Amino acid sequence: MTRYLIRQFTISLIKLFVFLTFMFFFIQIVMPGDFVDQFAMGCDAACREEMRVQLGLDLPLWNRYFHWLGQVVRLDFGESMFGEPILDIFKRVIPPTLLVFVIGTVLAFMIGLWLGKVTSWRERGIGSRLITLGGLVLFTSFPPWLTYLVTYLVTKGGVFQVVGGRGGLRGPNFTGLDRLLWQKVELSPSEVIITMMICVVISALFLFLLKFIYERLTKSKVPTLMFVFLIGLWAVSGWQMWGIDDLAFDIMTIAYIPMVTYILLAFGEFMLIMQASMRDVKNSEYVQIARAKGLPESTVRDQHAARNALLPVLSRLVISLPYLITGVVIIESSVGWPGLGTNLWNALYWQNMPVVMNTLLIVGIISLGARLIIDVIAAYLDPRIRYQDFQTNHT
Amino acid sequence: MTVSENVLDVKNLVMHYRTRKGPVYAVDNVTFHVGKGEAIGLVGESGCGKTSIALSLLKLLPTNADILNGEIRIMGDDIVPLPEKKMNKRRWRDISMVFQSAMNSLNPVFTVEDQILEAMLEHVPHLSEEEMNEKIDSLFDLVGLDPSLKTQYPHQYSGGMRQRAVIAMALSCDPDLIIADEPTTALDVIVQDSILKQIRDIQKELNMAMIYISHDIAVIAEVSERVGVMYAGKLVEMSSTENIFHNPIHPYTMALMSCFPSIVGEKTELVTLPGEPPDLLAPPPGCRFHPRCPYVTEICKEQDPDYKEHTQGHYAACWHPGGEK
Amino acid sequence: MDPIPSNHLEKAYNYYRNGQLSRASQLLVELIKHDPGHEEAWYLLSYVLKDLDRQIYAVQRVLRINPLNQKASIRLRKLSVLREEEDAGETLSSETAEGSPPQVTRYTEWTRDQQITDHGFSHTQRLKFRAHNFWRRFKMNWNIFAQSRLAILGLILVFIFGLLTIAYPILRNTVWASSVYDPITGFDMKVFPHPVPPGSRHLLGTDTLGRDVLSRLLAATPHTFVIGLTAAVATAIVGTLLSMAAAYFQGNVDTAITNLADVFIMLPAPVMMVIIGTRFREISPFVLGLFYGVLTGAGGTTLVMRAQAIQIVSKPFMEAAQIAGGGGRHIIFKHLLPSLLPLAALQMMVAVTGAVVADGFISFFGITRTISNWGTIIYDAFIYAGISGTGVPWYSLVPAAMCFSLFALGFYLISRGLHRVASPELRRR
Amino acid sequence: MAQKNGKTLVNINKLSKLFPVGQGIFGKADSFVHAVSDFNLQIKVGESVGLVGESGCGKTTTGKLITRLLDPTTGNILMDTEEGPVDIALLKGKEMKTFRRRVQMIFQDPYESMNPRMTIFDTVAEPLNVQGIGSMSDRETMVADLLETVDLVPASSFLFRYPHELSGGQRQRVAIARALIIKPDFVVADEPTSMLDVSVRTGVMNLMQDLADQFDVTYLYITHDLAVARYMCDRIGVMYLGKIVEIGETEDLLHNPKHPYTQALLSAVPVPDPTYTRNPIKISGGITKPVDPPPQCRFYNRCPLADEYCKTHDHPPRKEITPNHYVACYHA
Repeated sequence: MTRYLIRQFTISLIKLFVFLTFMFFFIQIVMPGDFVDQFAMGCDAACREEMRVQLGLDLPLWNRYFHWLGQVVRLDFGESMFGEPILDIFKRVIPPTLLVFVIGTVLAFMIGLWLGKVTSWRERGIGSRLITLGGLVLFTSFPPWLTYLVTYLVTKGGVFQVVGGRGGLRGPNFTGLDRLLWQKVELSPSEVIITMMICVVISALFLFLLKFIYERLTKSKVPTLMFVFLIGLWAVSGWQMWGIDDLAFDIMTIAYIPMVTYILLAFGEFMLIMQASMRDVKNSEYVQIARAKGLPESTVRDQHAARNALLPVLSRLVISLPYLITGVVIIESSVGWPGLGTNLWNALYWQNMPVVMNTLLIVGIISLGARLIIDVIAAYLDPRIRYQDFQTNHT
Repeated sequence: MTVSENVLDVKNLVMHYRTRKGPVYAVDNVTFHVGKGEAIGLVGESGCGKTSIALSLLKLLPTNADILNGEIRIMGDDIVPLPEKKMNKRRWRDISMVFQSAMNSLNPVFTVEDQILEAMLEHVPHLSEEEMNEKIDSLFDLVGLDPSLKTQYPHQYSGGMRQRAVIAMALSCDPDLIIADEPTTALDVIVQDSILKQIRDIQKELNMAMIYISHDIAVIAEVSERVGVMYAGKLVEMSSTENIFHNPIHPYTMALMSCFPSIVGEKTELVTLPGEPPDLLAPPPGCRFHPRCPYVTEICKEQDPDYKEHTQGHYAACWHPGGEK
Repeated sequence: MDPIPSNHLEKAYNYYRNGQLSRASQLLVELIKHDPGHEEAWYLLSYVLKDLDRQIYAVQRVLRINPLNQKASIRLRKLSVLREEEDAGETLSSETAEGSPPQVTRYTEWTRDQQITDHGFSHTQRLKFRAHNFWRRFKMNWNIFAQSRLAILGLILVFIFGLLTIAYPILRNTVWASSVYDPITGFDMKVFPHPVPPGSRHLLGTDTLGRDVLSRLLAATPHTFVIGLTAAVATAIVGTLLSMAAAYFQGNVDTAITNLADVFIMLPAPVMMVIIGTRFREISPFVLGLFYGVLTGAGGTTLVMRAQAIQIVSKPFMEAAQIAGGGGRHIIFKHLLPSLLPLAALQMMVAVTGAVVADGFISFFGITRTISNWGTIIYDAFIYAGISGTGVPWYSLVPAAMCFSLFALGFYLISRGLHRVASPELRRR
Repeated sequence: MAQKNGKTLVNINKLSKLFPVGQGIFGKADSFVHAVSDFNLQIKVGESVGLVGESGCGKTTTGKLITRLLDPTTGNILMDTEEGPVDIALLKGKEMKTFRRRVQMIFQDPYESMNPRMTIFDTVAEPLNVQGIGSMSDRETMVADLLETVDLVPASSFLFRYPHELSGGQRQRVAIARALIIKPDFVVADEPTSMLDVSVRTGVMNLMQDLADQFDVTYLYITHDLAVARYMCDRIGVMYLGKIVEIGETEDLLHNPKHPYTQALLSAVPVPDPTYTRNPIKISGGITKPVDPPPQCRFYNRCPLADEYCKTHDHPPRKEITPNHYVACYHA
């Protein structure tokens, strides 16, 4: 198992490298002009030349590539073309994105799987058909439009300044935040978000442990819904303890819009994959045996069918992951959420290459990292992977 | 209804599948019974409805299948009208099943022990944890598996071991009747042989009723006391194993007996049965075997023969039993 | 010589009854070779043989062995009558069919009991069979497809959009004056102030610049079709070629292609579209679709199709083709490609969805200024709302956004139907 | 089915096939499954030889090696031609294509061995097509004739159907027709009847025998069912883990099995007669994949006769006990 993970990790690094190299040359070659053209509109030729030398843009492409490569290897993010350290930018923009992406993905995944499971079990019911159609419509809907709709509905048509042309070119900010509240504290929204996330992660881990012990002792199952609810409750009380509850709630009042949009957009895909997978598993012999054993229908569905159906869903997830990240990027820029995606827009617009490349690096790492996590989860769920040490033979 | 001597009484069972092209009567008017401690065999070709009978007995039919008519009495109680909740109580307690494919009948993500325990927790929850563990150990011994293997996952077992585990699972709640649906078909001869022996011994030892379903008449000959022969959804002949093999009266049974190769005895010419089994979507009128039957007469083409007792305990559905005119 | 088993005649009779004439005749000939005086064999042979003359000969032989055979003499009489009729018929047909080769029409509609003596077909007949078979295949696949009502809904949606594409030029040239209904420069002087809500004159109202929303929507439909379909075709071609190469060569080629597809899958579609959009401000939808298809669609498609291609290659019928002597070209084009096509079609439909959304996204942000596009309509709605301060007109926003969603939905639903056609498990039932 | 002239058609010498298993971080195989190892077999013109054994014993791999679907690791397969024996493992390009005319195969699964998108005519005519034999109408005539020969009557009602419209027995007949259409000398039949129903199976078996005489075909039958092999074959070879442990004339082998494995195998076959009682010989364990097997006798760890001598010596050589009956066992 570890051998497999190490192997996957090495291959991932190589893929990341190929991906970044491709993007580096693709952007530089395809996009006309450079940062100086975008930024120094009013300057004359000499002034521009001087700026180019200063920023190292006069060097040939290969030189710049190796320079950047050297920086990546040293894990030195460098500075943006505006002179701001990129690490600072990332500290500002990554937490908001993670908040939406991680919590959104987890919730969308759970909702999607649950709906997929339920609808495929009673395939012919009118409710199942409606849910399937709903999932399809949401999944194929135009993301900015969905954002607009969600915002419109939750704000009852009131506040609507978020969606707008050239939304991506606005500087990242939290426009909806309560100014007075934030003036009193020295924390930035991103720092608050980090604290919030830590709270959620710790409470989730702790509750998982409790759940495990409880289930071992009593040999019964904790309902998933209750478990999620408990995690939420625990996390919120955690915010209270840190004393950031006001700030956290303030952030949540605007964060739920991209989050809900993202969940609506993403759950359909999970649901559809789960349905297909359940359909395969439903007719398998072990499910039939489970029925023959006289187990209650819910046990057959949840313990026997769903758990096996989950495995192909996980491997399909690997293919869908980049689309999910894409979805986040689009939604962020639609609502002006100051995350990684919005930042990427701005950088692309200004042709701020160091920021673009490093953002892509982060996106690549997130997607490959998520992949490794999926591998680990799959191994946890499937003893065949766990005990096999991945000795695949190609006969 | 008086309490019957039989573990299972099936009367006039009719079951069909609804398909796009029309109904398929996979089980058509089948009547038979299984006495206490008796092992009967059901033999027939693929698609003749043997497995459909087995699934009907457990009421495990897919959503597009219905039992249209007939009674299935287990220990005297008719289970056909039973609601799902009550049926669930009877499954595995009264009647359990060993499925065809050893590879797929165990859930790959749970240990074998968990899968056996699950059924016991559902049906015999009054047992304590130690009692259950002891029971599982003794079951493993019974089917010839090392009890220390019980905490392993199915993929760590070989094909033969898996089928043994499935048999142990089927025995876990001491059912009165066990249905074995081609349990050895996917296995190699040597493994098949030892599992057959095990099944036979267990059935005798626990004095349990068994329905053994197979397409292989050689296997059926070894395990069963009475044999039913199925053709195109109908039970065409049923009698003691001796009678079926040495004095068959239905032409299909006769043909089946003489087209089966054997490695012992003289090498005899194998008889070829002309044609193919009928398409159940549009079965031939009259006796379903008539297009392939050498003794066919006009009446065979028009009327379905009754399934009736010809000699003591020897039932058959044929207008010309034994080829007589 | 081995003694002929006594049941030969019986067997031959059984064969004859089952219609296996050639086997019956084989047995009988053997029997007669062994014992030329076998009366019953000759008699049965007269039924088994196909040629009338030979049938007559066989009966004559029976009568030579046993002149008292009643059945045989009756049969001989019958056969002679047949013989005469046939002779008369032959002269007739040879007279009428002078000049043209005698065309055999018996294959056009066959029934089970027709006997064959000559198996050659004419070219047109062969074509007819192929067409007939194609039609049967199509009907079969259509039945599978049509089982999913959602897929039919998708087909209807796409059909409606197709109608809209045709509707625009017709309307422009008949009832819509170009000064009012031009998608870019049109302005309606008779109504004021713009934008106006939907009414009889402007079915979907006008936008802030006074342009008719419906005409703009209609004018943009072909654009979306071109982008979607170009992307789809490009994706399908790249995916099919790569997956076939991976499945056929396996080993290192497979590893390389899989990993490359993995890398391509990481390319974020909107980012790529933005980069291309900024490069070509006035990009043609065709080029945009091509870029989308090759860069972002192909990764996932290749992975999905490769999995299926590998499965197909491991099927025994591939080995059978190899045993027949088929080389790489034969196997790829006769077996692998046809088996992959349904899946390629499915992936095409999915790619349409992706491409249309990505295109809408960049025009929505005003990055490309394609002449007219649903995304541009939304963009305009916002940007001019900001300029003129009238607020966002919902009637130009909602239809455009709905068009995007429904267009994508239509193709996606079709892909669901195709999924059933492409998956062999569903086919077998 | 008399022996035609005793000429050897196929001569297999020391044939081995290893499959790599397991891999390190960068995909280098570290051990091998010895699917077929040191395999010797002579097949004479006109005889049919059976290869029986449990699943995983390498019989299918052998079939694929002989039809050159797989390349052997070592050893050679000599095929008799007009210019004397030719090693088929060395054939390339044109020669390979001509070789394909002489050796054909019938597959186990009639459902999977035909392309579901091709009609029966296209399927059967595929070898003619690939080899470029005959004009289109010649091919039609040949296919239709052959379909009638394999009892698909009338051929016209089958020619343009698809495989899924046929029953299992009919499909296997089509598969037989495809194998015979280019009149091969040698046909490898890989469990051709194991997926068929009993009542249809005998028909296919008899048909194959009839066609063997009619077309002068030499068969290699691969099967796990000894009873079927008895009816189909002149000689039977028993395979265990990639090696033939015993080979002899059918009736001789069935009545006087000499190798302990053959004895166990024969005693385990159920008999369709309730009055017959077998006394099965118990052998321990099950068949395992031969991954880097030790050099001793392959049957060593399951053999009831195994002793110190077997442990310390190589796999026993094959010796002739009675005429035409060879056994590879130190104790036979």
